[in-house]
Amino acid sequence: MDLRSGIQLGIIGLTFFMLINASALLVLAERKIMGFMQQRYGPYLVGPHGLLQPLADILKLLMKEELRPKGADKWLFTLAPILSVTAAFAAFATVPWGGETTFFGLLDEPVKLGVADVNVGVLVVFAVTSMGVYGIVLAGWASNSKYSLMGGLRASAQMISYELAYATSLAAVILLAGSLSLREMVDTQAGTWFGFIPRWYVFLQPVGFIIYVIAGVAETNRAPFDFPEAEQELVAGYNTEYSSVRFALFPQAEYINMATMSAVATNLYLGGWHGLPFLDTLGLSWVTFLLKVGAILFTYIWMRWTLPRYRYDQLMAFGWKFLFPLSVVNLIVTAALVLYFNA
Amino acid sequence: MIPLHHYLIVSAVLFAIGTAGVFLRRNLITILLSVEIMLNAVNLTFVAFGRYRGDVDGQIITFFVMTVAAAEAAVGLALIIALFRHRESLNPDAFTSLKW
Amino acid sequence: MPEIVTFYLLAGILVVSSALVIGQRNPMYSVLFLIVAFAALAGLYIQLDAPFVAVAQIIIYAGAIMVLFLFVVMLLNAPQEDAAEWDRTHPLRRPGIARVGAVLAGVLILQLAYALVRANELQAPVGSQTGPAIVSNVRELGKVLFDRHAFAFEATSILILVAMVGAVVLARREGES
Amino acid sequence: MLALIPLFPLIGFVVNATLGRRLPKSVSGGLASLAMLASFAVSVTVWWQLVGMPAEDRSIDQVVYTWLASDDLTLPLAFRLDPLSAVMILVVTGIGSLIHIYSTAYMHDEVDSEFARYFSYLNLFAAFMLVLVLGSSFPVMFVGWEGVGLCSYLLIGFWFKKQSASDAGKKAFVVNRIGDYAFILGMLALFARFGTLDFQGVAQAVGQVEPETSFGIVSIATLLLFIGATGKSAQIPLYTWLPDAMEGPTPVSALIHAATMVTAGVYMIGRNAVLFSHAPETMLIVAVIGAITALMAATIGLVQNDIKRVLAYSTVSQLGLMFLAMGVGAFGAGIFHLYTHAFFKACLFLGSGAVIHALHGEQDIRNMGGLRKQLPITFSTFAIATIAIAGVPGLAGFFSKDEILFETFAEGHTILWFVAALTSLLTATYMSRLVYLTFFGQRRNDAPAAHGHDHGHGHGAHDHGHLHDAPPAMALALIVLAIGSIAAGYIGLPHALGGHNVLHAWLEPAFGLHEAVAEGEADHASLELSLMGVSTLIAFAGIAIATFIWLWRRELAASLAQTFAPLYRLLLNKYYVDELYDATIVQPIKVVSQQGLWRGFDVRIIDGAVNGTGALVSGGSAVLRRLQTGSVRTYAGSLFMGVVVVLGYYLWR
Repeated sequence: MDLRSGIQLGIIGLTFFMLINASALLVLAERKIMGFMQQRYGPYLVGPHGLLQPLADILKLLMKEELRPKGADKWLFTLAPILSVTAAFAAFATVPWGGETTFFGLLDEPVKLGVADVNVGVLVVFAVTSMGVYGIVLAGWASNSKYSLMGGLRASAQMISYELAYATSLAAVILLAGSLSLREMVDTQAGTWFGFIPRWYVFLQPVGFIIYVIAGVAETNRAPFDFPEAEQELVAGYNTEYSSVRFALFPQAEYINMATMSAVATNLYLGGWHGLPFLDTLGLSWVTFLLKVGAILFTYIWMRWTLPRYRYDQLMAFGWKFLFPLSVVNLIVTAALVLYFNA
Repeated sequence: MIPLHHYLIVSAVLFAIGTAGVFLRRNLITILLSVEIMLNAVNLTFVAFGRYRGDVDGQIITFFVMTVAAAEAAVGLALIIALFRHRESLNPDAFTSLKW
Repeated sequence: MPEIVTFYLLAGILVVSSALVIGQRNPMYSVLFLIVAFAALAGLYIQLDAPFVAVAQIIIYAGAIMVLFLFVVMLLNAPQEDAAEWDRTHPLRRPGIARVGAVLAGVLILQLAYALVRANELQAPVGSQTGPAIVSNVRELGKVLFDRHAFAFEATSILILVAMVGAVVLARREGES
Repeated sequence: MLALIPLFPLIGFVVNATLGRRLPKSVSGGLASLAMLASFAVSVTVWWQLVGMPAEDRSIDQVVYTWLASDDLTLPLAFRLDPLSAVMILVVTGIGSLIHIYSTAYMHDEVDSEFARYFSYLNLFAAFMLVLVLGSSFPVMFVGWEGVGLCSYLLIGFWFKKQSASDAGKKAFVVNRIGDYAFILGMLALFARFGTLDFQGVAQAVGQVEPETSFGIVSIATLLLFIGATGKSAQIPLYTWLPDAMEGPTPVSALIHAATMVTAGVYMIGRNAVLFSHAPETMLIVAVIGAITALMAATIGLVQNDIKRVLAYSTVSQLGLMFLAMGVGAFGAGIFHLYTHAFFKACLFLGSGAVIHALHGEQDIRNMGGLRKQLPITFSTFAIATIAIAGVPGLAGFFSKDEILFETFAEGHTILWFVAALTSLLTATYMSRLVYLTFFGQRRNDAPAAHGHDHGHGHGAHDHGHLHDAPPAMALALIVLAIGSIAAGYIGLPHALGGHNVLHAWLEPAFGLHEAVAEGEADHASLELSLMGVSTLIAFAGIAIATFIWLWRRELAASLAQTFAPLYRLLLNKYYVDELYDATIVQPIKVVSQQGLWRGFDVRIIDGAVNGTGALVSGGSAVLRRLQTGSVRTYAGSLFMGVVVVLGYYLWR
């Protein structure tokens, strides 16, 4: 195994490690921010300022007894959380998270930060994300519980519906970039207009960006679209019957999905790792990237603790009757403008 | 490189599995799934031939087949729902009133 | 050599999971095995230098159509295949006759295999005539799709629209507004 | 302009047929009469136009539109006015107008809707008759020919609730069909021979060839046409429908079954004078048939007791004379007689109608008598018309009938002349008998049964001692026609009497050939004068016989009937012709139809084939439908089986 392959493997491991930690960090961030918004402290006891709380949570969950309802489908009940988290990890595979770097001169040749770079990267992310629904749906079905089933049903309907708006808003950006490779798309956003406006697609696609964020919330089943696990109605939705590690995997998948969503949003709309030139020169473009992702993630959490949950029929009506048509209009206008300016 | 007829044999086997499923299964949903298998078997043939001949037409017809499959699935499943509401059954043998 | 191994692996998964789709009574498992089969098929597409088709296969089939199937299976909540006795009121409706179809499927495999054996030129490797550049180029694909096949594309879009309306009408409960 | 002539009555028909049931009688009747009068006015105008033209090309053509256009047959719907058709349209519209006016009074007892129906039929008849007369080709004429047949059927069966009326209508229609069929065949033969159906075209084409000496295609065609004419004009063998047609309202009998429609056959022969004169064989047949019909009908008329039947047989007889004239080549004479006959026969029918009207439906002359005083106008006009038809010199009938007799004799048909003369004698006799029995003597039945023979709802039995004479509308028609009966003949005043025979000169170009008789030749003049004397003698003799038997020695009639009882019965039963037809034609057809065609062919073979096919299909289906299991799987299986088999075939090949 040559050095390059080794470095590539290292990057893969790093990405994996970051994602695992991201979920832990996000749990903590969520509780801290929630506490801040509700004018309380949040977790405070474990570690300094409660920083070790996620570790405690994980330990607690690992200690718990694994329960499986009697009528549950043995195989699928086990498979569902695994599927869920696998899809979440896999989705990140083609998402680059930084420009080229030599790790401060450590390497002769610069390497690209990211697991893999395929020429249909955006679509791969999209495809793998859409696989995530199976985890939830199967969990709902396999539990042999009416609450779970309802949660699963809702998840499937919701995710199919919002995938349309999601994909259509993606398509508009793809039209602008003229490529399906995420790295190429990010690189088209380098530089500025008129010397001070970054060439980010968010300025060309404000509507698309908003649609993307909203659809992303729905895809990740976050509040205000957290119907699959709506506590007030369905106890805990699809994961009602889960406990211990199996249960832990669902939030894990959810947070990783959030991270993926944010990373893709950053790459597509916010110029990826471009924008802070002095960091680029230091070879720390990935810091830029992480800052942007963090900002979006904060927005996610912010939304969760700010907005009340919709009604289910409102969700579907919003998705089909407003968001999807809007995204189609956005796509058509974008296509027309692209055609006009290219011609 | 893989010889073309490898793909073709896989495709043929897949198609035969799909047909057999249509005949053997007594559940409308599974029958519909079997039809999907048959469609995908054909898709594989198209893509393999396309690669073999070096043009993209094979892939394009695959897209069309996929679209048709999506339409077929949507309508087929809607029909199944409507039928199920009438008979509380998914057995195709329960829907044999259209005879004689 | 790793290529052929990958191929046999994917083809094996594909055939076995397809066989499992039709090999049991629980439609839930059938759907899941079909998803697995489609994933393997997507792998074969990648091997055939058709990454776009592979992704589309996952997005459309695995991500949309199969979710729809799953949704219906869950909605109807009647997953197990009827274990009811066969309706034997008619000679053509007995199980034996139904199995003739399966036998015919076997005959079909033999016929196709025979046809392949006769056609020698099909034994050539898929990449023997051209490199992967053309077929894996999504830009080229889009050009051909929207140029040469524009009419078919539009016709398909109308088909989708009709199917959508038809599905809504069919699945709607009578009396619903 | 020409198209207007049939158009006016057509408009009248449309209005009366659609709105008539809502219109009062005065409006619907007035409208119909007005339509005829307008048509008459137009006819006079175009006739005057025609008069202003040079004699050689007196012809007005109007093509309305192209009716049929095919490979070698282009058929315009065209009208042509020439001297012959001018005479005819004047007769049709003139007498037609009078009869319309007469009808407004005669039909007054009908309810509004029936009244309007009557007038719509009458107008439709007039329209078709005018199309028949004006048509410039056989097919156009045939449209009118069929149309008047239809109207005749409708009007004979006008009181269709009465079984005899509806039967008579059907009889007329069916008998006419036979003639019409022959007419169509004749047309086809002509088209096959000459490639055209235009009258002028046919005349020109036939003018190119020599007259047929043997029985060739022209003879066949003309004979077929003549058979058509016998149907329409009530000649042997197809005359039986006309006496029965008297079931219709009397004005209808006057217009259709005396003055106009029944003369269509005569007109048709006149129209194709050139054609017919190229077929001497046919001409002879026409003459013989005409003569026999004339004599036969006259003998029957001698003993009939129904006032309208006597007139009907008289009509048949007179039509026979016309055909005789046509047959001997005296086309002008035939048309002349047609023209004068229209006046006096219409007058006679309308007079009889007035009598029937006055007697509330009584038609049997044995129940009449002495009406002379009570119905003076009717009597006087009826008497004038009778004298005219009897051939008393100075009146219309004398000139025309005498011309026929003379021409027949001059052509050398002595036997035919003798038959015609005998017919004249009989005519004078039975017409006088009719007058004596109806108007003279004493009323033989004071309480005539108002059996509603002609009037569905008579006034019942009120005071019969005081009968109403014809009301003004009827009287007007009667008087005008009586005047016509006197004066009409003077346009054909023969040269022998110092006249110029205006009508002959007028008609001559229409026939397209010079009449065989060279008028005005000295040697013929003396012959004509002597024959005239004979005619006059015959007329007076006939009247004298009638006077002797039916006025002076009434009982003689009964004893004569006793003496010649078989003959009397034979005549009374009209030579048993109806019975003969019934036995030889109607019954065999019925038997063949019922037993052979219906029970045998239709039920067994046709129905058998149809039902057999059905049974075969349903039987086969009963077996095959077992394949239709309703199971999708089975269907898919058969489909897939097909795939495997076809694929196997191609692989194995």
